[in-house]
Amino acid sequence: MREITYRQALNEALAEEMERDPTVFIMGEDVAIYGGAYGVTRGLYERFGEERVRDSAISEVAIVGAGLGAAITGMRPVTEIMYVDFIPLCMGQLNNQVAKIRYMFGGKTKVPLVIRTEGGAGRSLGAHHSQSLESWFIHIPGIKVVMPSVPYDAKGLLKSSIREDNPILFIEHKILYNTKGEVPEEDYTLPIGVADVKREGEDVTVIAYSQMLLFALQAAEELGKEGISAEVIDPRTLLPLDIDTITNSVKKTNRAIIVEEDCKTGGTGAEIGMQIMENAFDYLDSPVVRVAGADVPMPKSSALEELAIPSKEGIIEAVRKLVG
Amino acid sequence: MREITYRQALNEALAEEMERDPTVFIMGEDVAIYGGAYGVTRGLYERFGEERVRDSAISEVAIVGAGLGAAITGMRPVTEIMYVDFIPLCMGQLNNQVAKIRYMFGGKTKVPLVIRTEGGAGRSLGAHHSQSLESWFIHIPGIKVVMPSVPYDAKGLLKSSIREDNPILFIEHKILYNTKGEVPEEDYTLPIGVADVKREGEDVTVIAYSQMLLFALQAAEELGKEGISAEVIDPRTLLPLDIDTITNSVKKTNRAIIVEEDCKTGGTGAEIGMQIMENAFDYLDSPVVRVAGADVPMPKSSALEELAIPSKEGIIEAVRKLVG
Amino acid sequence: MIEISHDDALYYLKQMMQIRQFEDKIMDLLSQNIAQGGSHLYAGEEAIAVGTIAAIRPDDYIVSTHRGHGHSIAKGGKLPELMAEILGKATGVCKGKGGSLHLADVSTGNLGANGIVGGGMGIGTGAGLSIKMRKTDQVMLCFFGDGALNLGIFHECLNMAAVWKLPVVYICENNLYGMSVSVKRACAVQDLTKRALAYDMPSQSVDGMDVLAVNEAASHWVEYARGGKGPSLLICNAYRYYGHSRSDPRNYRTKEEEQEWHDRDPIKAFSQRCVKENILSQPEVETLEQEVAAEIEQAVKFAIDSPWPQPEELYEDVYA
Amino acid sequence: MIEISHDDALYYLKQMMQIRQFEDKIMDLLSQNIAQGGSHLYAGEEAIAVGTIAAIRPDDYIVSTHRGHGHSIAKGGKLPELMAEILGKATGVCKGKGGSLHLADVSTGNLGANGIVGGGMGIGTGAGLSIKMRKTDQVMLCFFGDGALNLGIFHECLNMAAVWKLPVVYICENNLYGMSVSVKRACAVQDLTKRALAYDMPSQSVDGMDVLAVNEAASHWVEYARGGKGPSLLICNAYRYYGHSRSDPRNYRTKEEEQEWHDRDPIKAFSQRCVKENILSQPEVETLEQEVAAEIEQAVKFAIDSPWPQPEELYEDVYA
Ligand SMILES: Cc1ncc(C[n+]2csc(CCOP(=O)(O)OP(=O)(O)O)c2C)c(N)n1
Ligand SMILES: Cc1ncc(C[n+]2csc(CCOP(=O)(O)OP(=O)(O)O)c2C)c(N)n1
Ligand SMILES: [Mg+2]
Ligand SMILES: [Mg+2]
Repeated sequence: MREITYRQALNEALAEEMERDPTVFIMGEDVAIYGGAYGVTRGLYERFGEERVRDSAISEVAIVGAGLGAAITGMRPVTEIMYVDFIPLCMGQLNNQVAKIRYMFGGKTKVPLVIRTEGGAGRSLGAHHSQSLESWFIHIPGIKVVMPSVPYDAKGLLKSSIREDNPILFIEHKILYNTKGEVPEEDYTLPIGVADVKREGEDVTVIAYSQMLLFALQAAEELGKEGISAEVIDPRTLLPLDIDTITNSVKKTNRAIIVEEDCKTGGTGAEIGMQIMENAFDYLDSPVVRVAGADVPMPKSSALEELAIPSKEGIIEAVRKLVG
Repeated sequence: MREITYRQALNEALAEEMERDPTVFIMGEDVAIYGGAYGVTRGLYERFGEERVRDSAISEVAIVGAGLGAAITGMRPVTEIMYVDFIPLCMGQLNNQVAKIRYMFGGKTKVPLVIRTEGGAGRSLGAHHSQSLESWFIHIPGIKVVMPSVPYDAKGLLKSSIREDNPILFIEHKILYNTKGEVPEEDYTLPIGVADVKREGEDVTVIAYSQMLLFALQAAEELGKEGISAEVIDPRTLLPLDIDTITNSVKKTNRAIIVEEDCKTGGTGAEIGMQIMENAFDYLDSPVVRVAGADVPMPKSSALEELAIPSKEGIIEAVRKLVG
Repeated sequence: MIEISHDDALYYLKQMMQIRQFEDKIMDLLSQNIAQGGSHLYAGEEAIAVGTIAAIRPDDYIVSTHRGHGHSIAKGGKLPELMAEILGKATGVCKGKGGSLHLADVSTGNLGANGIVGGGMGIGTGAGLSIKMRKTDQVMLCFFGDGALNLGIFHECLNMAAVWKLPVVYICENNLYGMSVSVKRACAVQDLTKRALAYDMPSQSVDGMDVLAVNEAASHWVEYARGGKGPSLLICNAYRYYGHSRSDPRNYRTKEEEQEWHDRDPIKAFSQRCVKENILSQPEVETLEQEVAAEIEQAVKFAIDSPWPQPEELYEDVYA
Repeated sequence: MIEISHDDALYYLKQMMQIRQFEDKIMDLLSQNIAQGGSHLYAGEEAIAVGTIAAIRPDDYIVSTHRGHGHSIAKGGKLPELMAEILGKATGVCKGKGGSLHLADVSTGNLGANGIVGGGMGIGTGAGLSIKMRKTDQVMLCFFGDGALNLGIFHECLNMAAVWKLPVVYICENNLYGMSVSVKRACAVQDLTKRALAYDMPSQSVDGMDVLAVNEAASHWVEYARGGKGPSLLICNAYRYYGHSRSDPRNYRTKEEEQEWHDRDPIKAFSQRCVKENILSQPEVETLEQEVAAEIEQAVKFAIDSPWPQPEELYEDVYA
């Protein structure tokens, strides 16, 4: 199968859905002429015109708020917030309006709104351009949270997200944009809320998403050489979480490690770990382990940044300790 | 000892600290002439004047942002955000600026800023005035999160918070304002980051904070009559979390239940439960149990609201099931 | 001389009376603890909702505020369903999940009240964008209070609407206070139309106690929007009779000020004027008042007799 | 005829040269991968930082932007410490934790660059409040770009500062674009001073390529603030020479437009003028340029030779 980048996969998903459905449109900062800070919307402005690919002012609140208004009146907006670090600026709209409006209205409206954003560390950009805030978002009933790690998932899940009648927070990763993977030429979608076993194994279950999935797979590869067989699961969607796939694996391996890039305390790993305990306590040989980001704002210095998030080595070490 | 309300306790803390330190001042919506939506700042405007008790416009971003600017230039602002539901509007300032500025500046500034707010359900106010968002905040390194449940703690912790050189998010509860408890007349403070064993017991550790502590104590009382002895711990501060006190209790009781008013998924209970697993796995007879808020926006109808958050009965049932 | 037909006059008066009586009844129900939670009452400001919404079509949109009973009624909401919603009953327009602060009725084009000050301004702006992209000639009326004028969302939305020429009339209900803080102490300009200068947007200030003046101004800006000329900012000046909430001591304003505004009551003024100018007769007005009272009684009865939501409804409608 | 002393002229020119060369060097270091991460370069806008900050005292405050090298240097930051910070070294002014986007130096009254557009406006406003409450006669210069004009925080802060008459000069560095989006397409007014009308705040627009014009205007508003008259909005019009980031194709603007602005280069224009009017001599200018180059070389050497932060520093300075 042909290989394309994560960026291209996302770009194709957007183009195909815009082609398919005239109510789909894109709105955000620098999404049109510039093609997006990370180039995901490149070429769409030229192809679909300025009505459907809209450069907005730097107004995160209005972008999300207007996206919501458009979504409940017949359109399917795909909004872009350039960095997940800027989502805090529009948390009021996301949490209070976007997520709650359907419920508050007694179910009398649908909210087909996608908010695309990207997050994560790895480019030495410092505390305002490197965050991983997904654990906040899984605590917001009414939205779904999608975080693909490979091009195939990115495309299939973005297409599903655009077709969803619920608000989707779609979080990409800056380091993944240039990574490549197999993506079919034909139209396909992937179900939201279904995890994927990226590698099968027997000795330990490693749960990892977004950039961390790549690290986890590299770690599993090396561990395999030492005779430790790690099963690697990518939840792909954090809300809803496909806990069954995870639990089934843990029942087999009796050990679980969660690899998460976000700050450990109050992070996504806590929820996943807690759910594993609730669902598979009797199968656990030892406590679920979190390999997580440090509880600090992201330091600029690359010397510190690489220590602030999990590494392949850190994962290997944690697995060895758990299995050994 | 004299008994005063939680509201009065907070009011005294503010008055005493303003008396003690001329750099302490209050800023927020309706805090001056009105005395605060829940009456916590009543009388302070009359006593300290409009310079030090400042009514602001409805501008949550500016309130927190200006609080930060004042805090790093020689003042000790106590800002009020009327409901925790409005904190999402100023999450950008809280998360990106207030929490990170000291670290980003290489430690070259202190941030003596208190943000007082209140949260929680119980007054049939619907989805925009009933939230419990503390789990977001414990995921923000750089701030501390204080949530007192009784007047004594409220006063002692608010006074400590005002004397702290770190940003404090101080979350009160709308249902607690009229509750009474013993509070000494003399000046005292309580350490931030220290849990309190509110009731000793042998069979199960119940961890509960804010309004839920009251429910947990009521439940423990009834359970006592059935011969089930519950130890009830109030963390009081959620960040930093005094996990040692909790772990020590669990090592004794071998069972833990967390009672939390916030939505279960991604909630504070996940973090506490995970830390219990990490620190006392071998002592646990069964998985840590979460008695938590439903994963829904808060419905207005009182018929549904009371089902959406934990109740005394729910706690009793969970304990019985766990211990039995 | 006022220019209004008998039927229109009756219609305006009826709606204003409905709103007033609906709310007086809520006040009752709150004191009896039959209604729970807060409720921000619109009494004194009825001419704004009625005058502006009379200027639009049923297929046009509105988005409302925390003080939204008036807008919901004027936009054609059914009184029983609205009252049931306020009591949190299963028959409420939002199945009891929204309540007073979240009254919404998409079927009437009412995109909802909002518990967050300024919270609906994004929705209003986005509906404007949607209208423009769908190429209909609908219009959006976006309501908010004077207090919302100082929130970031106001600024971002008005700028966006102006740049993209969206068909939105932004309607500021200026009742002189945001809770206890006066416009004088909260807002850097006292002539609120000046806020529009920052967006090269046209603006007008109108007596919000005069339903005809409101309607005339609103009609102008609605046609302006419908004609593709873009957004506008309409400031309607009125007064909130009740305190912000029941516990409000109202010590931030004077009895004299309150009296002055009560003397200009929009319902009394309009009905007296209509009678004086022989558009309506006094008996007609009195009959109308009684008819409305009966309607409200029915709505209350419906609401009180309605069932509570079932426990399983707690988890319904979170997702589509 | 320009009125400026020899020493002042030398001082302005030196600072502008320092900024330009500092940044040219960063560009180098980025291409060599010695500097990592992004860096928003200030080249073309030097006259703004230098002209405005020359109007204040060392004990006054500034708060900067994501494009903050110029402000940091003009406010008296030490070049070696600044350069080390940009490389993420332990000797950096923020111990390597801030970097280009967060350059801050409280000891010089610089309350920090900011990775969030408009992110420092709250800090600036609050410092103004603090000055007022502490009853000093300090002043705050609050910098931001034209793009920040459309953010909610701008609105909330200017309103607050106007209501409370805070001693803040809000300085908008208008370089015609926020990343790729022109002021034309992002902002509902083209005369940016109109934004101040919404707060009854005085405002002025000035040629941001002319350090003396900038200084004159800034001095006026600084004295206005110091005298207790309140905030103002100063729009400084200039141009960003480089792309927004290194990968920026700059397809949103024309080569001709770029050339026009380059032709008005603030450093060249000012030095030529000074030479022409016999305030500085050509050799003086050339010597200065070389001196600055040597300083920058030293700063770079210091930065490159400096150690990386130690692993344990990761967890330091989160809390006091
Ligand atoms: C963002 C936000 N801040 C504060 C509040 C609390 N609050 C509710 S109504 C209100 C006053 C609003 O004033 P205004 O916009 O003038 O509307 P009015 O109540 O006068 O109709 C306040 C402060 C809120 N609901 N939302
Ligand atoms: C709140 C926020 N939104 C978006 C960005 C991404 N971003 C960084 S700089 C920039 C352009 C800012 O434009 P302007 O304020 O005019 O400053 P300039 O870069 O032109 O100096 C953008 C959109 C950001 N850092 N913060
Ligand atoms: Mg008002
Ligand atoms: Mg710019």
